Amino acid sequence: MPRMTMIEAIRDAMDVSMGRDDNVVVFGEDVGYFGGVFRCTAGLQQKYGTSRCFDAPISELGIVGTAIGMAAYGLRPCVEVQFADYVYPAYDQIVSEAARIRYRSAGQFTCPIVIRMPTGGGIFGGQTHSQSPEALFTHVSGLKVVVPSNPQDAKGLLISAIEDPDPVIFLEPKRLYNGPFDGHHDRPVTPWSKHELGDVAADHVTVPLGKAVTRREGSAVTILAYGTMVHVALAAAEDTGIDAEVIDLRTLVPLDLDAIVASVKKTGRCVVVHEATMTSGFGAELVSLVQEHCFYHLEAPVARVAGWDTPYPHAQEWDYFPGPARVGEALRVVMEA
Amino acid sequence: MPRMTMIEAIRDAMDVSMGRDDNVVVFGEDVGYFGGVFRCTAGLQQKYGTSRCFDAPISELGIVGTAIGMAAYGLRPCVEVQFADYVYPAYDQIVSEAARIRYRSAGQFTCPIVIRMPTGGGIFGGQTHSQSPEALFTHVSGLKVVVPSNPQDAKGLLISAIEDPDPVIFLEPKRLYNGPFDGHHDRPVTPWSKHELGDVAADHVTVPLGKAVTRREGSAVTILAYGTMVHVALAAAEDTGIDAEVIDLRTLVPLDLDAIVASVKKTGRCVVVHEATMTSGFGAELVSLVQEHCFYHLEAPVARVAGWDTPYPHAQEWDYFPGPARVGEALRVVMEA
Amino acid sequence: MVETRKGGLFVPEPEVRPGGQPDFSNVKIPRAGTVERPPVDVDPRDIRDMAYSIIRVLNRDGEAVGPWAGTLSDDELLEGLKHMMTLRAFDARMQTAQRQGKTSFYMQHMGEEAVSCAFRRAMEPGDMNFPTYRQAGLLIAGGYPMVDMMNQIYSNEADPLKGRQLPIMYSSKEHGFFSISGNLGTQFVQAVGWAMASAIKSDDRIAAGWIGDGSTAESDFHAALVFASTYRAPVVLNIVNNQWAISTFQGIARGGSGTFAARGLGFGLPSLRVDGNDYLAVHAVGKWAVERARMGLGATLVEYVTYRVGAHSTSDDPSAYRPKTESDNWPLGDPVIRLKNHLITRGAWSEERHKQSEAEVMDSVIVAQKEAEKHGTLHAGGRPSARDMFEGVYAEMPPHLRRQRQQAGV
Amino acid sequence: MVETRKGGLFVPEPEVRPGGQPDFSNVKIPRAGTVERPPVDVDPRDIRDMAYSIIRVLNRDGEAVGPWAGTLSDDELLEGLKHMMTLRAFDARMQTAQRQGKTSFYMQHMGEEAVSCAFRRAMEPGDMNFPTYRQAGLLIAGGYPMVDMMNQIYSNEADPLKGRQLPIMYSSKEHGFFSISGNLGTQFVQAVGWAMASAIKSDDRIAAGWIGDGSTAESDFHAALVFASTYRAPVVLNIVNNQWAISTFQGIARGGSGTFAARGLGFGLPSLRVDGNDYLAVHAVGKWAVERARMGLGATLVEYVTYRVGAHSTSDDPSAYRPKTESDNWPLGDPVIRLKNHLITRGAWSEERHKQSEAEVMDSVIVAQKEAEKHGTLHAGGRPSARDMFEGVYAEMPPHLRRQRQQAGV
Ligand SMILES: Cc1ncc(C[n+]2csc(CCOP(=O)(O)OP(=O)(O)O)c2C)c(N)n1
Ligand SMILES: Cc1ncc(C[n+]2csc(CCOP(=O)(O)OP(=O)(O)O)c2C)c(N)n1
Ligand SMILES: [Mg+2]
Ligand SMILES: [Mg+2]
Repeated sequence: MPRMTMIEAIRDAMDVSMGRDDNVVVFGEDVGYFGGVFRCTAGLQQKYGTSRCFDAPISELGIVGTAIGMAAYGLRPCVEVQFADYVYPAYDQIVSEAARIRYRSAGQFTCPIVIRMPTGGGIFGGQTHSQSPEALFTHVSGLKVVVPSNPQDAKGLLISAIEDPDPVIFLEPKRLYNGPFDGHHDRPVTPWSKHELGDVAADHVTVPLGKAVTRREGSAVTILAYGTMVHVALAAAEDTGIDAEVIDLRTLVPLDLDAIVASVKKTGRCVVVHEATMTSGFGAELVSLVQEHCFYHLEAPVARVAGWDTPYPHAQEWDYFPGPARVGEALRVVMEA
Repeated sequence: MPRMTMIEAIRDAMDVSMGRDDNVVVFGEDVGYFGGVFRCTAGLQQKYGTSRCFDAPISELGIVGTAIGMAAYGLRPCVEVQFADYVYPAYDQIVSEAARIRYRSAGQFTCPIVIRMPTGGGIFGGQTHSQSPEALFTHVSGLKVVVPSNPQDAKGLLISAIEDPDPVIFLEPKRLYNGPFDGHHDRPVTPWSKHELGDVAADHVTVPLGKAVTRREGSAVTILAYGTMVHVALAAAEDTGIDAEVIDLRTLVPLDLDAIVASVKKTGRCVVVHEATMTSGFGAELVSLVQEHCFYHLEAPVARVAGWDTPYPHAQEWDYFPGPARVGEALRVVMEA
Repeated sequence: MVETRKGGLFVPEPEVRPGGQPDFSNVKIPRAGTVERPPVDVDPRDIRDMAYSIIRVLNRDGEAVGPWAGTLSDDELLEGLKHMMTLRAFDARMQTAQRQGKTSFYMQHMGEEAVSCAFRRAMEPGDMNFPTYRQAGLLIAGGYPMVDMMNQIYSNEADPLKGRQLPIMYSSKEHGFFSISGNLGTQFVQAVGWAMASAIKSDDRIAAGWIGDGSTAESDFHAALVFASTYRAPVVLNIVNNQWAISTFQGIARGGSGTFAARGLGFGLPSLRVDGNDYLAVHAVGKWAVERARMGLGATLVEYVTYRVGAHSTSDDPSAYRPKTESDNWPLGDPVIRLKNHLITRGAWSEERHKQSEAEVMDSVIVAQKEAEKHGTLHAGGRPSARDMFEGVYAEMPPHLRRQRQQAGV
Repeated sequence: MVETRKGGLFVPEPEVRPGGQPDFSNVKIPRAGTVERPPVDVDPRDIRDMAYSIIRVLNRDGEAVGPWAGTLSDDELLEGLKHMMTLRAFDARMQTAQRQGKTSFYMQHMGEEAVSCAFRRAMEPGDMNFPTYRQAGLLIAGGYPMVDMMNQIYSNEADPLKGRQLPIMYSSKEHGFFSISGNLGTQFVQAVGWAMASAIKSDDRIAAGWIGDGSTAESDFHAALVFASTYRAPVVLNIVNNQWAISTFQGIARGGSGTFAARGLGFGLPSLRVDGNDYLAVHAVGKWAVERARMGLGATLVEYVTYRVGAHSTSDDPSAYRPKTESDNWPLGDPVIRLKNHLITRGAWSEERHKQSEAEVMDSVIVAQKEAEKHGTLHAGGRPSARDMFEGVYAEMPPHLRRQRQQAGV
């Protein structure tokens, strides 16, 4: 198996999909000739031509709006929004249109589109290159929401997303593009080439939407995480020596509730972590479900560790980022409760 | 005290504010000459002239975007979005701009705007005249979110919102405009003129943002609700005979956590209700906070009653609406747990 | 010279308000037949002035004149007349049905029937419309069964959309009619995407987008023009300027611009204006634009100048914001009467046959209505199931929706 | 005649890509002094052709010619030259500082200095700009202290924005410079709102909105034009067409339109194009548009034709998508050199004094930089507190943020 970075894995997923299905088209800002500001689409235009991979005007509304029209025609557009922070101009098209076309037309028209976007902080991007807006999509019926944490999953999940008959929001933690970042920003970064999850199968391979995976087995407490925070959670378990079970959700909608409930019933404790702001974040949904389904097994309140309820600041990046120290602290509190 | 409908109370709040402060301006689609499709701004243009109350082009983005510019100038715009379902074209301006201008400019520029919009179902409005998008705003740091449940509050809260130095999302449950709807759609509707909360003080009166109120004292279980669901909750308590304490949150951000915690610690049980879709709704945040702060007082899992995770259907309106029967059922389950 | 203004905000106002005398003297109407008909491969730069004129075919005497005349035969025109009459009768019945409580909501087309009915004729099977709520003529003229439209309006057990959608938010893939959104504007850019897809596949099917005058202010309008012009998408972009957006007159959306069609000039698109109450003109212009698109020449922007005679919807009462008699003064007349007179002038029709036809059309609508009502109306008789509410959110029902459906006991 | 196209999607491509010979022969450059200067109260309909030309003042010989010349004195021009030189030196130092790790990010103005520096001179105290990230010249020319700009760039303890904002996202209410947003386009429509407010208050202050060529595709651009034209807002709407949007050439945003200025025609706005590398022309056009706004005549759309010589930002490497020597071939030259030559021609300047001035300007930038670095750089020395992170989200800190701040222990 070739070792790939997350960028290469994502590119490979699109490449494989475009190769297998003529209806897959890829476009977005700087996506065509240049291959994307993060290089995720590099080479695709050369390989598949300008009709299948092209540059778009700077209109996220137009990108998603035309993708919806293409999907209604029968294509499978996989579009890029340059940063998740810039998805809001397209929000109406996503919420009012993509998410509801199947429903309102009773299945006459469908919307198999994928909207890829880099999320999360850790690159000193300030308030407009750091956001994690997943909760703004998980609340919208009709959308699926996916967040990979490593190259292997990124490829398999993206191919599944492209093949999915419904619209999928595909959030790519940009701090993971080149290596598994665990929040220890002061330590040297390991590249994916040194990590087993950088092993990515060639050709067509899928990871099903809606299935979580256990990244670390443990008996003391369950950590629910996705994206970058999976690595932070693993680091926190390591750092504290607390025998945490770390579940990588991979897909937020549909959610693998069974995996969550089984783990929390086993450990009796739970910490939910995400990088997005706390209030009304997806963590709130997770906490609600855990307390609903595991109430009688819980030995402590479920704790949330998340971004503070402020815009993502520039200089105070590491004060904001919910790193292993904060997760570790939450683990201790939950264990001592 | 004159009796007013919620529409009259809202209009009166704007009238009083415009009368006291020249900087208050009101605009939106059909808001000027005609006075709004729900008549909330009727008469204001005649009284204050076309510079202070006027019709806007059908561009929610433009309405909110220009309001932000006006606020930066020093005005206090109070704008209407015709239905909350149509706020998404303005979402970027609200999330990326209004919510963050004070923060990112370190207070040099501020954004004292109010964005009013009718929310909720119950009028056979189908998927595009029924939504309750509060959770899409409560997740955004920098916004305040208000939901009145009666004319008295509507006036006092709207005046507070207009006077607030920060952007306020003001959600008006349209099913309450003319009377206190309790979800018994098959029973005759009482008008506000027959309800004590239809008593609205004349002139300047405020209800502070961030303060909940107990609508019904009870000892068995706490119901957390806002907007239309306050009346549904009261009906459910009545119908089931369960001695529920009903808390009307009034403001979702900032939230009156103290009131919530005090009540749940007293009753030991909690049901959270809202009309918006369940997953990642604001109810999830409430459940999370309750279990975090009241864990050792809880005798049963906190239950959520909410809209189903589907678009709001037309014909199946009453199957969708979380009426008193569903809230009552949740009360019973929580009591028996 | 432009007037300077000091003291307050400039807010455009219509010429008249209730109580005033209707006045359309500011609407410049060129004589029928006077506007040139360029070849479809014209350089858009050479026809910029067409964005400020109005293409008209039917003159006051009911004759078809000028270079845009002659696209339709007698039989075709007679059928067109029938389509418009059917739409009008359909509207009348459904408007009443709503008043009777058989459904929650209705929107009529009175005065605008020519636009959608005639445009539909310019399209081919396989083409796709992205309509607003005021183009039911596309369905009627396309042969979509009225009873299915009514079933949708009634949200009854036979509703093809299973009760999920607000009345009149039809959808028919088979009839080239994309699912209507209640959100204004959104579909204009989707039409462009559909057309781009057709180009990507080297297909020759084309798309048509539809938008109202008021809704051109929405962002989707801009995105549609940007993408359509950049990628030369095979799409016809139709603006129906019926002078009103609920209570707001067209001057608020149009601002300082001369016309809505002129919005296309900044994108290098051929931008035409047409008499929207002239069935022949609408068809001729539609055909021209469709041909351009089909030949790979790119998008055309068309403004249909018409008038919304009725209320915006059953929730609206226009007497609050415009003179009651304003529609009588509308200088472009009534599309049904104009086509009727033309056919009579042509010797293909008579007042008598028209009367008779009116009765027949109404009968056919009533027959359809009876049939539909057998399947129920909104609050009585057969209705879609609560189970339908949970279906179709996704292709496959995810676990959380299964749990909710179970909880709902359906 | 327009070419028909079959087989695939039409996707505009720039004339040349890396490896090719730069070629600007398609950019039509009118001779300096040839474009008329209409009175400010001209009827916009009478000057539509100005959207397709380019107003230029400085000719090849460094002379100021034509009706737009003569708005500035020698002293003013000398000061203008200094502003541009300062901005260029500032850019050079900050670019290097970023490479040295003293900050995370920087964006330079190379080649576009005249646009913001000259426009600033056309404004009055009290007016308000809604800039993008490439108009720091508005601050430099407005006398905002460089050291404050650097403090912001370094996110240090003296950063007026408390470390919260990405470098160069300045804000200075006092200097008429609205807080920059990282989101493209959003502020264009806010400028219109600010101007509407000024009109509402019968104030005579005006606003200026700024947007890049690529960003005109965003929805806010459309909303700005709709509202500005409808309410005749006292605003100048500036499009900086520097030919590139990161890796995307201007043809993608422009689509089939002749120019970006032409987008204003559909809104009935006076729409001008100006040589953005000609300090005198920019100033003259800016003054004209500002005057129109101030007199209550409404909005003007101005396209500045210029070229982004440097990389998009410190995260970008343009050699991947355009020929390295493309900027050398840009037909409008370098704004600093052109103004320098003009002043020499005028007898007000010399090569020698220019050299000397360059050194002085660089010294002043270095002095400011030393001063700023005393307060720290992004990763070293004084920094804003974590406490600052929690402040200012709201005027008053709500309970949940107080709890979080407490939890963070700050
Ligand atoms: C995004 C959005 N904003 C507002 C509305 C409410 N609304 C429905 S129809 C309408 C007027 C539309 O006018 P126009 O585009 O001229 O179309 P017409 O009704 O005249 O055919 C408005 C404001 C909506 N449906 N969607
Ligand atoms: C809404 C939004 N979408 C995308 C981006 C990413 N982005 C930053 S700058 C840029 C290019 C802008 O080009 P242009 O408007 O021509 O301005 P220029 O950089 O040339 O001055 C892009 C796509 C953004 N900042 N905001
Ligand atoms: Mg209209
Ligand atoms: Mg540019």
